[in-house]
Amino acid sequence: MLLISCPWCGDRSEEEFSCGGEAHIVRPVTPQDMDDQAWGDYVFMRRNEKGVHFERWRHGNGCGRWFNVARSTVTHEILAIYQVGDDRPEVPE
Amino acid sequence: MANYSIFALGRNALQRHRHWPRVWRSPKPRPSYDAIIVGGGGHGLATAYYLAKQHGMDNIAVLEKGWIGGGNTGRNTTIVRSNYLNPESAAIYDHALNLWQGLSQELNFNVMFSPRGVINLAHDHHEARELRRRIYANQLAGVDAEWVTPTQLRALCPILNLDPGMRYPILGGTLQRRGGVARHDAVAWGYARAADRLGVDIIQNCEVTGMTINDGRVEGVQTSQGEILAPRVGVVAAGHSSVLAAMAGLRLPLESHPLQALVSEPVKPIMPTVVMSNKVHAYMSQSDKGELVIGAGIDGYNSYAQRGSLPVIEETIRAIVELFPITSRLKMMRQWAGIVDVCPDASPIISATPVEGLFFNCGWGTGGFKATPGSGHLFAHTLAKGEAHPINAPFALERFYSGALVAEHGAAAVAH
Amino acid sequence: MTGPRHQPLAHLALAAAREAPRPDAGVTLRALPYQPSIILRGESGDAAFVKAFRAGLGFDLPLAPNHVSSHDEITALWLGPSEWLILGDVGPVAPAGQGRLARALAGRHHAIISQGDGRQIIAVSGPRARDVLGKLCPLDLESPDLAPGHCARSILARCGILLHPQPGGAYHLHVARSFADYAWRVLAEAGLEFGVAIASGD
Amino acid sequence: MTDAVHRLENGGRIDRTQRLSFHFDGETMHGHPGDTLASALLANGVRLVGRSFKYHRPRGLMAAGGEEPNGLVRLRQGGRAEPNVRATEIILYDGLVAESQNRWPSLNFDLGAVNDRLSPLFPAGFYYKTFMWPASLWPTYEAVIRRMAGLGKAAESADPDRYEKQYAHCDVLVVGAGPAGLAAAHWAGRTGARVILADEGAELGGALLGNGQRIDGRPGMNWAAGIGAELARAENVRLLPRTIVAGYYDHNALTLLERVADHLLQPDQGQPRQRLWQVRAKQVVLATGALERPLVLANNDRPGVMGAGAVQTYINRYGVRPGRRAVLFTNNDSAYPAAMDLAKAGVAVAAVVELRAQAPLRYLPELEQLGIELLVDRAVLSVTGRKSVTGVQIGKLNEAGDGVVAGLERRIDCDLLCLSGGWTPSLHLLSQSGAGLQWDAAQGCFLPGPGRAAASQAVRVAGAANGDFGLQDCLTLGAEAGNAAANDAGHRRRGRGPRKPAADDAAAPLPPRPIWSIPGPGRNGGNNSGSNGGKAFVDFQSDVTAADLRLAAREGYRSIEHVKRYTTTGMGTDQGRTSNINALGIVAQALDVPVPQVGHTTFRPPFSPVTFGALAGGQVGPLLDPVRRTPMHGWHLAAGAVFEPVGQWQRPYYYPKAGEDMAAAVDRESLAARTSVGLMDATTLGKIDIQGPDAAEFLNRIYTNGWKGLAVGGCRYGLMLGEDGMIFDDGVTARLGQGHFHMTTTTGNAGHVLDWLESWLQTEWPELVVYCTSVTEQWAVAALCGPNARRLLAELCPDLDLSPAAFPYMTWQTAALPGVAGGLEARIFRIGFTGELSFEINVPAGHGPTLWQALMAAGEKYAITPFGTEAMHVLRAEVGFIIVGQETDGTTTPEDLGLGRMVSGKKDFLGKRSLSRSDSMRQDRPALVGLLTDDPGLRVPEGAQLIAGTNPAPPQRGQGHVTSSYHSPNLGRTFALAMLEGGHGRHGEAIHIAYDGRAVPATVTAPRFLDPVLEAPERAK
Ligand SMILES: Cc1cc2nc3c(=O)[nH]c(=O)nc-3n(C[C@H](O)[C@H](O)[C@H](O)COP(=O)(O)OP(=O)(O)OC[C@H]3O[C@@H](n4cnc5c(N)ncnc54)[C@H](O)[C@@H]3O)c2cc1C
Ligand SMILES: NC(=O)c1ccc[n+]([C@@H]2O[C@H](COP(=O)([O-])OP(=O)(O)OC[C@H]3O[C@@H](n4cnc5c(N)ncnc54)[C@H](O)[C@@H]3O)[C@@H](O)[C@H]2O)c1
Ligand SMILES: Cc1cc2nc3c(=O)[nH]c(=O)nc-3n(C[C@H](O)[C@H](O)[C@H](O)COP(=O)(O)O)c2cc1C
Ligand SMILES: [Zn+2]
Repeated sequence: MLLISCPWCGDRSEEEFSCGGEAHIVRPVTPQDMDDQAWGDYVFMRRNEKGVHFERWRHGNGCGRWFNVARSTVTHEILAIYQVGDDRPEVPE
Repeated sequence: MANYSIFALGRNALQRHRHWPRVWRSPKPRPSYDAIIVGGGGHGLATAYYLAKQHGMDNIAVLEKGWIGGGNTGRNTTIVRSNYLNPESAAIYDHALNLWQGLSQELNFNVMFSPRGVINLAHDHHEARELRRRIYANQLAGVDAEWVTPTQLRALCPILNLDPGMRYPILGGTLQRRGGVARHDAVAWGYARAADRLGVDIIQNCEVTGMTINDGRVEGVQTSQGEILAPRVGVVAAGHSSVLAAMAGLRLPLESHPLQALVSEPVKPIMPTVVMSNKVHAYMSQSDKGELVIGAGIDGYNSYAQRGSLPVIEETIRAIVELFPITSRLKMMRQWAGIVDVCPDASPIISATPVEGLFFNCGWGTGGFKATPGSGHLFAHTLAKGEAHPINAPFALERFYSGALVAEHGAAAVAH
Repeated sequence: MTGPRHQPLAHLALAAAREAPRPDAGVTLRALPYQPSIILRGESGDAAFVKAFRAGLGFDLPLAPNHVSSHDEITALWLGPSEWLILGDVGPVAPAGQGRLARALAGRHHAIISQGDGRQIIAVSGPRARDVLGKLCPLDLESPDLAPGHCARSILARCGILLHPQPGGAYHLHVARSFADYAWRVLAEAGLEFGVAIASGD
Repeated sequence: MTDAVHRLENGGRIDRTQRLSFHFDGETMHGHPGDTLASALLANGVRLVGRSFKYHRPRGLMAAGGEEPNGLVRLRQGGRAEPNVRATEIILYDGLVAESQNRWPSLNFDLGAVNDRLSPLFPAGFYYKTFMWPASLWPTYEAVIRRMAGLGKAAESADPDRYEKQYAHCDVLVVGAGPAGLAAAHWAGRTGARVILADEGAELGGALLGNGQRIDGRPGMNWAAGIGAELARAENVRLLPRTIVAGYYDHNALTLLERVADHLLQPDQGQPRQRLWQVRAKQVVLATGALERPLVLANNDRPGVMGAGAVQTYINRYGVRPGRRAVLFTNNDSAYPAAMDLAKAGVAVAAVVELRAQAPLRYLPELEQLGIELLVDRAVLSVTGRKSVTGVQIGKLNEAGDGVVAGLERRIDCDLLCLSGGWTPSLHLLSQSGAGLQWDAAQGCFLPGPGRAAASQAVRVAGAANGDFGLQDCLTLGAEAGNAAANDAGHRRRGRGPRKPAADDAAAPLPPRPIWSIPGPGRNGGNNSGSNGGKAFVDFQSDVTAADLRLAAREGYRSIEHVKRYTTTGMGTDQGRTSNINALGIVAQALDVPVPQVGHTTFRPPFSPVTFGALAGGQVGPLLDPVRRTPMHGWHLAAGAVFEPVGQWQRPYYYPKAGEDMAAAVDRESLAARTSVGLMDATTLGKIDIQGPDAAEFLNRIYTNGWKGLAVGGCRYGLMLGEDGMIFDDGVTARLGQGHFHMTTTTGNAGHVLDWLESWLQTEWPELVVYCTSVTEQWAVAALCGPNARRLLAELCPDLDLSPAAFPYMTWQTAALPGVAGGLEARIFRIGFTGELSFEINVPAGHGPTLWQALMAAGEKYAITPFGTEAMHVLRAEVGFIIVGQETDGTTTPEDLGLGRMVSGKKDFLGKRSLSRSDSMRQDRPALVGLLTDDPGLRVPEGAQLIAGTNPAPPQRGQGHVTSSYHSPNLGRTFALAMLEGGHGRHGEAIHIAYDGRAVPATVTAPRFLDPVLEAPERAK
């Protein structure tokens, strides 16, 4: 049961949040110019990192905000929490 | 002499069981093989068995990072059925189901396949409609499927709560009589033993850590026991598929999530069949040893930790107590998780890759145990021939680019 | 003026179930009557918006997460960095721009959305109020972050709530209208151990 | 007042002034408050308490705590019956009823015991090797196996008791209230930190309650009681006795099972039976103690073989004499105090058999004084007796301990054999936290390893759990751990700490001599089944012997995980608490590798089994899931509506009149809506208020069609796609103002759509200035529909011009309803889902019932007919409107539905690119069509398949399926919608519909059977 520190509300339990999967997947600006391969990569292909995973979470049963989390998918340790739009932070592997 | 039978058992009993042969060897890896299977789960071992048995390839190895069967094969709730919606899926799962039926004899290892029937419950009109659609589709595909009324359900599973006043009353369900459960560990062991007898090297504690790729062709793998060469590599690593893909510079349409399960303490038989419910999300069967085997859902985040979070278990148990009120005073004895490779269309991937000679069999997610024999059989064909068997052709990676997905969310929604 | 409103918990016939004061009850539940309220949207970082609010209602919008401020029958609860619940009558929402708050905020990017009919407030009080909530809600109710003057959105068993601690160890729970029945029932069930009293609605 | 034969006259923590009666296997016996069922049974001289899992061997109690492997009973009866409860954990209450398990016809005479004789045929994993021929007989074999297996019997009926959850947060959670845990809680509590102290026992004190140790010159149990009383008074400390800490999850979340009322005949009014605590602790101190291991030797499972520590506990805590003549067999120090306690309790101690070459000197004087014979460097090789121990065989082992130097040196008669095979620190929870364990060869056990899994798992271990077996260490290091944990949680003590307690015997015990299995007296010194001295059990509960483990290793199951699964060792309800280490040792020996190389199996929650009821908690039955009802629900109920669950909502399905069945009611309702006027409750549709200068641009990106051109006052139907190009929701959105929209969604998807909008706004397009707010609950919606709808509505809002010109289709207006609730203001949308002239009237939810009643009253002259979801479905299908989730299934594009015109070519929107992938453009994709069966009275089932020929026989590939199928009174026949491959071009084609082995002929049509009434003049009545 993760304890997630919402950038607004502070430490709250996993049940109040939902995970939105991998972060930093930028929607292409002109999808119509992409070939099927590139579009399929965007829609479906994932890094699915074993180790530090940069992912999106939403405090749905709270302030409703989305934010980014760097979390180890091996230990579940949360290594960083940062705003949507910010670059990936440096985190220890 | 090495065959298992009641006579062998008797003979060995007289010799105080001192002379049973080894189930499989523990060989050191050779420098090179004709083909390498990465992943010693049920699918990988079955692949090796059929490669040796049906394609005459005996210079092959299965590389397993831990102990064989220690992945999802060893931690799944063992439900076997083939009543999937799309004809492509019905074909692949039914191919497997047909193989299940003679598997103990084929392997000379009792995998305890127990076709005790699998029931999927409908709790509202929408579910009932979807389930009926599946029944009619299955009937056309030649997969046994029938609708069962609450009255029939009472006879099939007397402990089921059929009170029309329950929060989500049971309107009926589907029954696949040929479906059931099997002894999961035995599947891994049975295939391993049979493959070993055909000369396959099963190498445990051998983790693949890299791939040797030149000019777009795979030439071998790097492992914790050194480099091993092979012109063909088949990866069957379930939850770890993305990790292996990354070694080859590829990404897959997969996310790895913990999928949890639990067992109760052993009790005398109360559960003659398998019951699954999408709506309240739970499913349960009873093992031959007496525990109730209960499947929960996936945790909502990526993980390789083989541990899940408690709310998922609580949700499942709430549903179980609702569906089977007499279980309220039974106790959870152990809970655990496996790492499942969840695919966007809830269908597997059996596919060549942009790297020549490198093939993946993955994406079985929450429901691939049932496919073990079929998956191994088809993947062996794919590896041996270098091209897909017609049954697994629709399951290539290409579908994520063309859009020809095989959507099985309805049929696969409960994790099993 | 409009006629009487249908109360979300009317079907429970709470008035009839209302009991004489029970001194032994560990927890008392009360369904508060309808209160006008709106959701206010705007940006915490928009100084002009914040100022306009103050100008219109005479007090500061709480900008710190999970804080509450109030003045003259009007209470503002922080729901998110761009979202507040304003309890009390700040004037009609429609037609647009007519209410007191709307006039004050005119010209600033904001949104005002009527809410009063969409929610029910359940007051939970009594010596065991916190223990009862603790059976249903994962928040750390002993935390100073949940002293009166604060609020938090969270969950109560299977539904979302806005928790508004009151002086004296009581709580106001805001739930969406169609979840009110469920919230009431789970509270009543969780209180069984301590004895539940039902207080009159006003 | 002791009437039980084995009860001591004095001593123990039982109340001899009160007598409790209880029933075991139908026999009435007596005990006292303070007893467990186990102690009371022993006091009554009951030795045989159960039959073993596989061989049905007679079994007696071995332990005094939660590690008891044998004494599992079925407690209580009827709906309260609970199988597999450890007698050692059942607090005795008056009227207790328990039964032994896994025996037939009786405990004393169990036919299943034949398995023991046939055991040579049942070695580990035998079932993998047989039962394969003939294949057809497997189900028969399996049925027999199932009946033989499975320990206890479940309850026969539903559980009458309640369960609850409790969330809690604390600075320091201390697990275990032995000396270490008490000291930890004491010191942590003094800092002012919020402390929770949980122990599975009913009383605080842990080992002190049983082992006779003394602190500060007083009995240790008195010290514990003193600390306990102080902690109970402290406001910042919560004591949880009878509470098992069951699971250690991520980020220091732990679950605790509190047995609130299990010590009562039944729970008090309103009291939960058990409560599952979910504790989030800043810091955790594990003071969980250590478990004494049995020694593995031939017939070590005979009733009367017990743990030395357990025997001490029975004497000191329960005042029970567990035998008359005892032999103790030990490889460590702890049997000595036990021997002395036995002697003092009047048990004849025949001998202490010491496996080590030297006995601990400090105990020798007292031993001598008590006249107890000490046999050093000797072993008990086997046990005689069947239903009770009758004696032991003594011998001498070689130095390695794997062979017998002098077998059967001597036989000693006794009825009690106390084993102490060393101590296993209880590290289940630590291991669950993810921390590693480290093998300590000297102590012969695992100890906490360096480092932890994750920094957030802030945990310490103290006392015996940490390998500190001496009492003084437990006290001192426990206090330190508690203090440090509180400090780390941000709390510091002001002033001096509590007085430091001193153990009377401060010496730490000497290391044990770990010998994992004692060679048998037979020729080969083996422990095999059969004649060679009898079975030597490792896992008593799963009936796993040393021979089974060796067989597994021989057969090539080399990983300890394989051994576990092949032999089932450690897989019972005790999860191998007393057996795992012995099993490891034996396997290591068999494989000839050091123990750490074998490793240990994974510790998983729960530490001790947790009731399903407690895991389910209070939200069961009617509280399983919220039931959401609209404000008009009471009216529907009174009108006799039958309800349909849609998501969590209850919606009127149809309103049967007296004597009407569903079909008749639905026909009547659908007819009324097309011929006069019908009224439907549409409140459940999702509603989202969207405001901001970029609102139109936002909708442009979300929906497939264009939104910028929509005039204020207008409404538009929209389709939302996922990025995969597949439809995921639809609905009508109205433009309330230049930057203000009111979106509607399907009932089931309301939450998902809002999440979807928010995720794009917040994460991808933060530059868009838009706010989305759910207003689903704010509005009640009554949908008025039918040719008389306009006339009726005009009566309610006389000031509103309802003419088609002034209020055209797909527009909305606000209007006051002067006659309703004192001039209610409503938003009226001229939209509808039935293809009939309709108005959807939105009012604040609290006024919904008033509006509804006003409409019903005003509509009386038009015979206004309330209609439910089924009639609505018929009506919409007649005009070919789709339902997301019924016509679509997550694989459907707009083009598939013939809605290609709704896909804008000009702009990008979510999912657009996916529509031009090769598969999305295939001509033979399933497409929406209508179907008319040749037999107009035949209504085919939804889900039925469309086939090419006339023969429904498998195997064949279907061409599509029926998505909707109804009888229409308006058409005077049945009709259906379907998804058919290449369907757009197949109108007019004959086709067959297959289901249940039938093939029904039908004609493919356009998916529209009636034209919707849009701006057309009202149809004459
Ligand atoms: C809790 C749970 C319940 C389930 N219930 C059901 C069910 O009821 N019915 C059903 O049909 N399916 C079920 N499943 C799914 C099913 O278990 C899997 O789909 C199936 O077992 C996958 O088999 P596999 O052989 O592909 O994978 P695995 O058995 O996981 O084998 C993959 C192997 O690859 C190894 N490996 C990984 N990386 C490397 C590397 N780098 N080098 C070497 N080896 C590596 C792993 O150690 C592992 O042993 C369930 C799964 C779980 C977790
Ligand atoms: N002579 C020896 O060799 C030897 C060996 C071991 C222990 N001991 C003695 O035993 C005592 C050890 O003291 P201690 O405080 O470390 O341990 P303890 O055994 O006294 O106390 C541990 C307590 O934790 C409880 N517990 C364990 N797991 C639990 C769980 N998951 N949930 C709830 N409760 C749980 C137990 O019921 C027990 O009450 C000392 O007196 C020590 O001298 C002696
Ligand atoms: C079908 C099935 C039945 C199981 N039955 C038991 C059981 O009776 N006792 C037990 O301790 N574990 C049982 N387990 C769980 C295993 O002990 C183990 O938890 C699981 O294989 C995952 O491995 P791990 O916990 O070692 O990671 C069972 C697992 C499965 C898949
Ligand atoms: Zn938040």
